[in-house]
Amino acid sequence: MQDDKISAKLIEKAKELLSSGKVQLVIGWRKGLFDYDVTPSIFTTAEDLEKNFVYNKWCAANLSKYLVKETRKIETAKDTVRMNNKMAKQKDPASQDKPEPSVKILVFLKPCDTYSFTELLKEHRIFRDDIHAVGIPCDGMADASKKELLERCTVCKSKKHVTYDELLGEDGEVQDSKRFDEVEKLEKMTPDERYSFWQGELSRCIRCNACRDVCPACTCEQCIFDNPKSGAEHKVAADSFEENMFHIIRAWHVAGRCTDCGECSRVCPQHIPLHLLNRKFIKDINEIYEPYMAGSDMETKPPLLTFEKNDAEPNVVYTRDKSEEGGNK
Amino acid sequence: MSEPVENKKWQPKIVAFCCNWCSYAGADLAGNNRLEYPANVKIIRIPCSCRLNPLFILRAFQRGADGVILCGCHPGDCHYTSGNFFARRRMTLLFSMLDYLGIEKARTRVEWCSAAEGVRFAGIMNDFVSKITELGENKRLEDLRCKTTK
Amino acid sequence: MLSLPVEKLNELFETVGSKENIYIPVDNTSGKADFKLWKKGVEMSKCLKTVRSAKDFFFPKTENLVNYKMNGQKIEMEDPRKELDNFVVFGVRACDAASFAIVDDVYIKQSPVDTYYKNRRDHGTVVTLACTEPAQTCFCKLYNIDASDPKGDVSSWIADGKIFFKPNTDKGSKFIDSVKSLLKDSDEKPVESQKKSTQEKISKLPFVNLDLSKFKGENMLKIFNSKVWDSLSEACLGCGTCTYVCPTCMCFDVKSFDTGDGIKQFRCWDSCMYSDFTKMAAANPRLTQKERFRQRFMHKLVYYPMDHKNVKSCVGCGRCLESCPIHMNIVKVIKTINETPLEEK
Amino acid sequence: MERIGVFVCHCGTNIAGTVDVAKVADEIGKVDGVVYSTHYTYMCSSAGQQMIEDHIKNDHLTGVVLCSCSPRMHEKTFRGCAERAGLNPYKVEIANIREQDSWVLKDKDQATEKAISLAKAAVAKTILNTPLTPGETPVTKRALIIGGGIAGITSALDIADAGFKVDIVESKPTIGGKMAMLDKTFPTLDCASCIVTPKMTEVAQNSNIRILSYSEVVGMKGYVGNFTATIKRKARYVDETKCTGCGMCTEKCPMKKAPNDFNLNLNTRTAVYIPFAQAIPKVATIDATACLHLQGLKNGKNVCGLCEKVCGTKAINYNAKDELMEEKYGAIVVATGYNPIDLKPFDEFAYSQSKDVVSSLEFERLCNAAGPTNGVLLRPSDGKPPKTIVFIQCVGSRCSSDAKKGHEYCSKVCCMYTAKHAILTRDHYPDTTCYVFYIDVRTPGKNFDEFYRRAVEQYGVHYIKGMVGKVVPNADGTLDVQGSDLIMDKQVHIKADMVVLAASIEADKSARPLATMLATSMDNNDFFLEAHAKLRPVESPTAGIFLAGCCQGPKDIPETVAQSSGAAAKAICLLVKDKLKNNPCIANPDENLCNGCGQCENVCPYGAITYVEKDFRGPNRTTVTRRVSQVNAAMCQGCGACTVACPSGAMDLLGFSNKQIMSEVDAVCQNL
Repeated sequence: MQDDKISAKLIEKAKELLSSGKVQLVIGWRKGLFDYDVTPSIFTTAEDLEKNFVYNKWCAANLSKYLVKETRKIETAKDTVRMNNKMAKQKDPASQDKPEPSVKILVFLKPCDTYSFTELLKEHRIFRDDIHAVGIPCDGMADASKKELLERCTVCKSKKHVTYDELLGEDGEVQDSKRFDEVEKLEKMTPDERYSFWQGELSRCIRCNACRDVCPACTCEQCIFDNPKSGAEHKVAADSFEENMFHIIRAWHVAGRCTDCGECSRVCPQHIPLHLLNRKFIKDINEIYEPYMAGSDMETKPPLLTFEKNDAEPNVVYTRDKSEEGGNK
Repeated sequence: MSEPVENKKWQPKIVAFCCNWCSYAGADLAGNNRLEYPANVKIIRIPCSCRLNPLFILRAFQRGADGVILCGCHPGDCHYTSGNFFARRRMTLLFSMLDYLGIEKARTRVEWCSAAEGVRFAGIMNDFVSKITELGENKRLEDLRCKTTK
Repeated sequence: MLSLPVEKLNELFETVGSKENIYIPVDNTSGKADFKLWKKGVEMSKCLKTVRSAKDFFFPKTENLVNYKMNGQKIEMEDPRKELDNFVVFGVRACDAASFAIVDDVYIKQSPVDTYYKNRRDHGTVVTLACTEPAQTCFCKLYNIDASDPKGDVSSWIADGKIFFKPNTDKGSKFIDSVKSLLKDSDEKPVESQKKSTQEKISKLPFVNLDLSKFKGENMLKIFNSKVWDSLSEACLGCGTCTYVCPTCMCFDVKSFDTGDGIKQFRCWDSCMYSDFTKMAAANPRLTQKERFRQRFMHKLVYYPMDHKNVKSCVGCGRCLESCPIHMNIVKVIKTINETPLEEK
Repeated sequence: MERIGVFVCHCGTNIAGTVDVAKVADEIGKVDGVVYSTHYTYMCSSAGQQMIEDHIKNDHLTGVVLCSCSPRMHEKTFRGCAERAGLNPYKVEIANIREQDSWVLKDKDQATEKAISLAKAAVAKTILNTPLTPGETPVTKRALIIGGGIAGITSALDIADAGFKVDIVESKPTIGGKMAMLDKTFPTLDCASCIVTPKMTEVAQNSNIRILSYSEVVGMKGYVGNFTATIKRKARYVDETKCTGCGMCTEKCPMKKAPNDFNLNLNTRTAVYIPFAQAIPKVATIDATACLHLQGLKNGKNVCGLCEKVCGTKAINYNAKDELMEEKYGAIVVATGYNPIDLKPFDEFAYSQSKDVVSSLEFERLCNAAGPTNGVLLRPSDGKPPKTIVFIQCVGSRCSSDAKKGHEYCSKVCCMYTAKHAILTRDHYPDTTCYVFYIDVRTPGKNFDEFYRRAVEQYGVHYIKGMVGKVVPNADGTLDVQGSDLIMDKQVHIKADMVVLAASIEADKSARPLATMLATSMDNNDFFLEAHAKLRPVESPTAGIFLAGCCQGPKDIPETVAQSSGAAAKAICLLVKDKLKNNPCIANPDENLCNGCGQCENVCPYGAITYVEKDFRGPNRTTVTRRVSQVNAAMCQGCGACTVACPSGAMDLLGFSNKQIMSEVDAVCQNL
C-alpha cells in the first residue's frame, strides 16, 4: 500500500546517502510495539533502516527540533578537536593537528516540518552545513491516542516544502486552511464563556512540559521557567494563576516564531488544545499587521521585531468588529 | 494567615508603568500642578515603554494588582526613536491574548502621555481607577497565596 | 455478596456525598477521564482508566508544607495543614490500587514517616472497580496484579446490571455500613464468571508475560552500563509526562514562594527526567538525558526492587505507553534489555 | 547582606505637610535589609547631604534610599553625595514621594501609606542594585549648528570663540535668518541689519567657523560626543570657492521675473541672485526653477547661459548636483527658528483677496530701506502711501483649541513689534492714522511697557480692545475693517488703506523631521522640548543636543541671543571634555543563556548589538563554539527593547533588571 511504497523510497534514499558517505546519521522514525507508537530515532546502518525504519500516518513527530541537539553534538565534536589542537600547539608548537571530524546528518522533513526547520535556521539554532534535508510528501498524520487524523492535518496549512536539499515526490502548494475557525469560535464567545472554557482546559495541565520540550520554537539554552535567576521560575503550577502564567508566557515567547506545527497539542497528555493559543497570536498578527507565516522564508522580519509608524493602537483589540474578521487574510 | 482581604473596604490596586522620558515626567508635572489622582495608583519608572515585559504585567496581577497601565511617549516621540512602536505591538498582542483567555479588557491599558501633559496624566489615572473600581477585584488572574493581610 | 442495581449508583454517591467528598472518574472535554468530585448530575465515566492516576489524592501535584514569616530577627513558623475530612475515591482500578502499597513502603513503612502523605491515606477510602475490558497497553498481570479482582478498602464489580461490593479493610466495612440501606445481598456468581472471562482476556494481552528475570540486584552494574541506553534515550524530550502520569512515581522537590507577606514552603512533583532534578551546587549529577532516562528505569526495575523484596515499582497500568510524546516506555526498555546480552564491565 | 539606609525628606512642608514622615521612616526601618532610617527637613541641603554621607560611612551602608522629590530633580545630587562617601552612585534609589505622592494627595493617611509602599519598592530595588561603573567614549571636538539665524550665529561665534570648530548648516543661500529681514528692533528702534550684518561678517571671518549655506541636515547617527551627520549641499550652480559676489551675473541675467523670497515675494529678482547686499556668504545662487538655461536644458534646448559667459571667475557650473557630505560632531545646537503662520486659513481678514492686507513681516520689508519699496511705505496694490493703517493682533495666536486653525499659545513678540510698526509709521508719516485691535497688550520686559505707552501717548496710536470680525475690500480699493470695541461696547467700521496682520509665530516645518532624526522630543506645537522647563531650558532631553531661539518657543531677539549663548556654553562644556562617561544602565546579555537567535539585534535602534562566536567548555572536557550577543557600551542607550525581545531572558538591563522591576511590583502590590 501507499505507506509502504513511500517508506521504502525513504529507506532507499537513506541507504544510498549512507553508503555514499554523504551522511553518517539518519534521523527518522522507528517502529514500535504497535503500529501507532513510532519513535523518532537515529539510524546509522542499512540493516537497522530496513528492519526498523518506518514512514506512515503515525509519523507525526516533527524531527526538525532534534537537529538542535544533534548538530550541536556534531559541532561540539569539531570544536573540541579544534580546541585541543590549539592547546596542544601552546604546549608544543610542533604538535600535529588532529583532523576535525566531519559528520553530516540526514533528516526527513514533512512540508510543515520544513517551516520549523527554516525558522530554526533563521534563528541560528541549527547548523545548516551539518544537515542534508530531504523533503518528503505527507497526506496527513494520525493522532496516536485518538486514532484519527490530527486536528492540525485536518486544517493543513501547507503542502509546500520551504527549505530542503532534495525532494522525494512532488512539492505541494500552500493550502487555503480553515485553521483559524476554531479561534474565531472562541472569539465570538463572551469573555465569561472564554474564561470558563480556558479554565476548564488549563486546569487539567500537569506541567509535564511536554508542550515546551517538543516545541521547535522553544529551544532556549535555558527556559525562564527553569531558571531560578529569571525571577519567573516555577516548576509546577501551584494554582490557576500559574497555569495561566505558564501558557500565556509560553505562547508569548513563541509569538511570531511559532510555525503552528501543532506538536504542543499533539503531545499534551491532557489533550489541552494549546495550538489555539499560538494560532490566536498568528491570527491577530495577520489581521492587525501583515499576514506573516513564521518559517516561510529566511528574510522577512518577524512581526514583533518590526513596526509601522501607523500601527493600530492597542485598543484595536476591543474595538475591531469580530464579525468582519476572516482568519486567512 | 492566608485569608483574602475582606475586612477593610476594598480599594483597587493600580500599577502604572511609566516611561522615564514622558509620562513619568508627566506625572511629576501633575504633581507640580497639584492635580489629584487616587493614592492607589503606584508608579513604577521604566526607561522606556519598550522595557515593559509581559512578565511584569502578569506579576502585578499575581501580586494583587487589579489594573495595570502602561504610559509611554506618543508614537513618534520616543526618546529612543522606536521603543514605543515595539511596545505598541507587544501590548496589542498581549492584551488580545488576555481578552481571548477571558480576562476583563479594562484591566489593562496603554496610554501615550507626554512630559507636557500633566493634566492629561491625572485625568487618565482618575479615569482608570474609576473604571477598575467599577470592574471590581481581579479574580481571574489572582494568586490567592498573595492575597493576605498583615 | 452485597450489591445494588447500577442505575442506583447515583443514589449511593448521593448518600456518601452528603457526608463526605466522594471522587469518581468523569469524562472530560478531551474525551478522556479524570477523577472529579461527585456532584448531583455528574455521571461516572465508562473509561478504563483516568489520565492521571489515583495517587494524586494522596500525593498531590503541589502541597503547602510550612509557612514562615520574618518578624524582625524572629522567624515565625506555622503548619498550614487543616483538619482533613474523610473522603472516598471510587472506581480505582487494580493497578492504581496496587501502586499505593509501593508508595506506602517509602512514605509510611520507612521512617521518617511522611505525615502529609499518611494523613491523606488515613482519611481516604479507596473503592476499587474490577476491569472487564483491559487495554492492549495493560500489563498489570506481569506484576501479579489481578485486574479482575482489585484490592483497596472496598472491591467492586459491575456485572449483569448490578454493582457488587466486598470490603477488605475496616475503612472498607465502614464505607459499606454507611450505604448498607441501599445494598441487598445477592448471589455472586456473575462476579465469579466475570473474573474468569476477564482473566481470559488478560492472559491474551501482549506484555503480560515479559521476562523480568534479568532485572535483579546482581545485574545492576551490567544493566547500568549497557549500551542500549544511548539509543533508548536518544529521542527523549526530557519532559515529565511519564513520571507525572505514573502511579508509582513519587519524587518531589521542595520550593519556597514569597507571598510578600512571608514564605510558603511547598513541595511539588519532580521528575528524574528534568535537568534540574536533584540539582546541587555543582548542577545535576546526571549530566545528559541518557543518564536521567536510565535513572528512571533503573529505579523502577532494579534499585527499588533491591530494597523492597524484589517488588518492581511499576504496576503495568500502561499510562506511560499512551502518554509519552515520543512513545518510548518501560515495555520497550524491558524488551530491548532482554534482547541485548549483558556484557561484563 | 545588604545594609540599606533610608532618608526621608520633609522638603519643608511640601512632603511633611501631607506625609507623616516620622511614620514612614519608622515603618521602613522595619523592612529586612534596612539598617538605618531617618527623616530631615531638607535632604538636598548641604546639611542633609552631609548627614547621608556620614551615615554611609559610619553605618557601612551598601545602599541608600531617598524618599524625596522626583529622581528627575535630585537623583544626580544624591548619587554624587553617595560617591563622595565612597558608595557606588548606582546604589542610590529615590522614592518619589513629593511629585507623585504628597503633591497629588490631600488625605494624610493615604499619602503616608503610599509613601511607605513607594519607599518599600525603592528599598527592594536598591537591594538588587549592582554597583555600576560608566564606560568612557571620546568626544569629537566639533559642533554643528543647525540654522544660521541670529540664534545660530550667536552660538557659533561663542563656541568658535572657545576655540572649537563649528559648522553652520543653513538651508537658505545666506545666513542671517529672519533678523536680516527686519527693519528696526524694539524697544530701542535701532536698525536690525546694522546689528546683525556685522555679526554675519564676524562669522564669515572666523577661522573656526565653516558656513554650509544652501544645505540641509538629512541624516543623523550616533550619540552625544559622537554624532555623524549627513548634510545635503543643494546645488547652487555657482562654485562658492570661485564666486567673488561681484554681481555681474545678476545684472546680466535676463530672467528678472523670479519671485523674491527674501522680500516675501513682494517683488521679483533675477534667476541668478544674491539675496541681499550684505549676504554671507556673498555668493550668487541660481534659482533652477527660474533659470532660462536650466529650464531650457530640461526640454533639450540650450538657451541663455549669459551668466556663465559674463562670470569672470568661471564660477558658474550648470552641471552642479546636490551633494551629500558626512561630518562628525560632538555637540549639536538646533536653531531652526520660526515662520509666520500661513494666513490663507484666516480669510476673514481678506489676506488672499487684497494685496493691501499684509503680514507684519511683509510690513517690515515694506519699511526696510533694502526692501521692495526702498523703505518708503507704499501700498502694494497701487504704490500710493497709505493714510489709514489697521493693525490686527493675535492672528493665529491664542486661538481656542476648538477653532480648527491657529495656535493656542501666545506668540509673545507681536504686541511689541506692532507697537514698533505703529510708532515708526506715525514717526515717518505723521498724517497716517494707526489703529491696533488687540485682545490684551502684553509688554513684560525691560523698557517694553514704556515703549507701548509711547505709542499710545506720544504717537497717538489708536488702541482698540477687541477683535476684528471681518475685513472687506471696498470697490474704491480701500478696506472695510469691521470689528468690535469691547470698551466702548460697540461695533466699529474703519475705512483702511492697509491692514497689517500680526501673524503668529510657528516652528519651522523642518523641525519635526529633524527632531525625529535627532531622536529628541517635541511638544504638541512642534517646538523642541527642553530637558527641564526651569532648570535645563537650553538642553534637549537627548544628550548632546542643545536648543537656541524660536525652535524652542516664541521669543524676541535678546532672549534668543541669551539662550543661544547659553546653548553655546553648554555645548562648550561638552566639547572641552576629552572623554564622556557613558550611561552605565545598559543592556547586559548573559552569554550562558543567550540563544544567539537575533531577536534583540532586530529591535535595537542604535545597532549596539552584535554577535560573536564564543567557546564554551562543556561536560567531559568538551568545547562548543556558540553565537552569542554582545552589547556596545558606548552605543547602547539603555532603552531595554532587547530585554523583552529576548525569549530566554538572557538580555537584561543594568539598573532596571527584570528582577528589580518585579521586586518593585511586588512591593507596591503588597498590602500594608
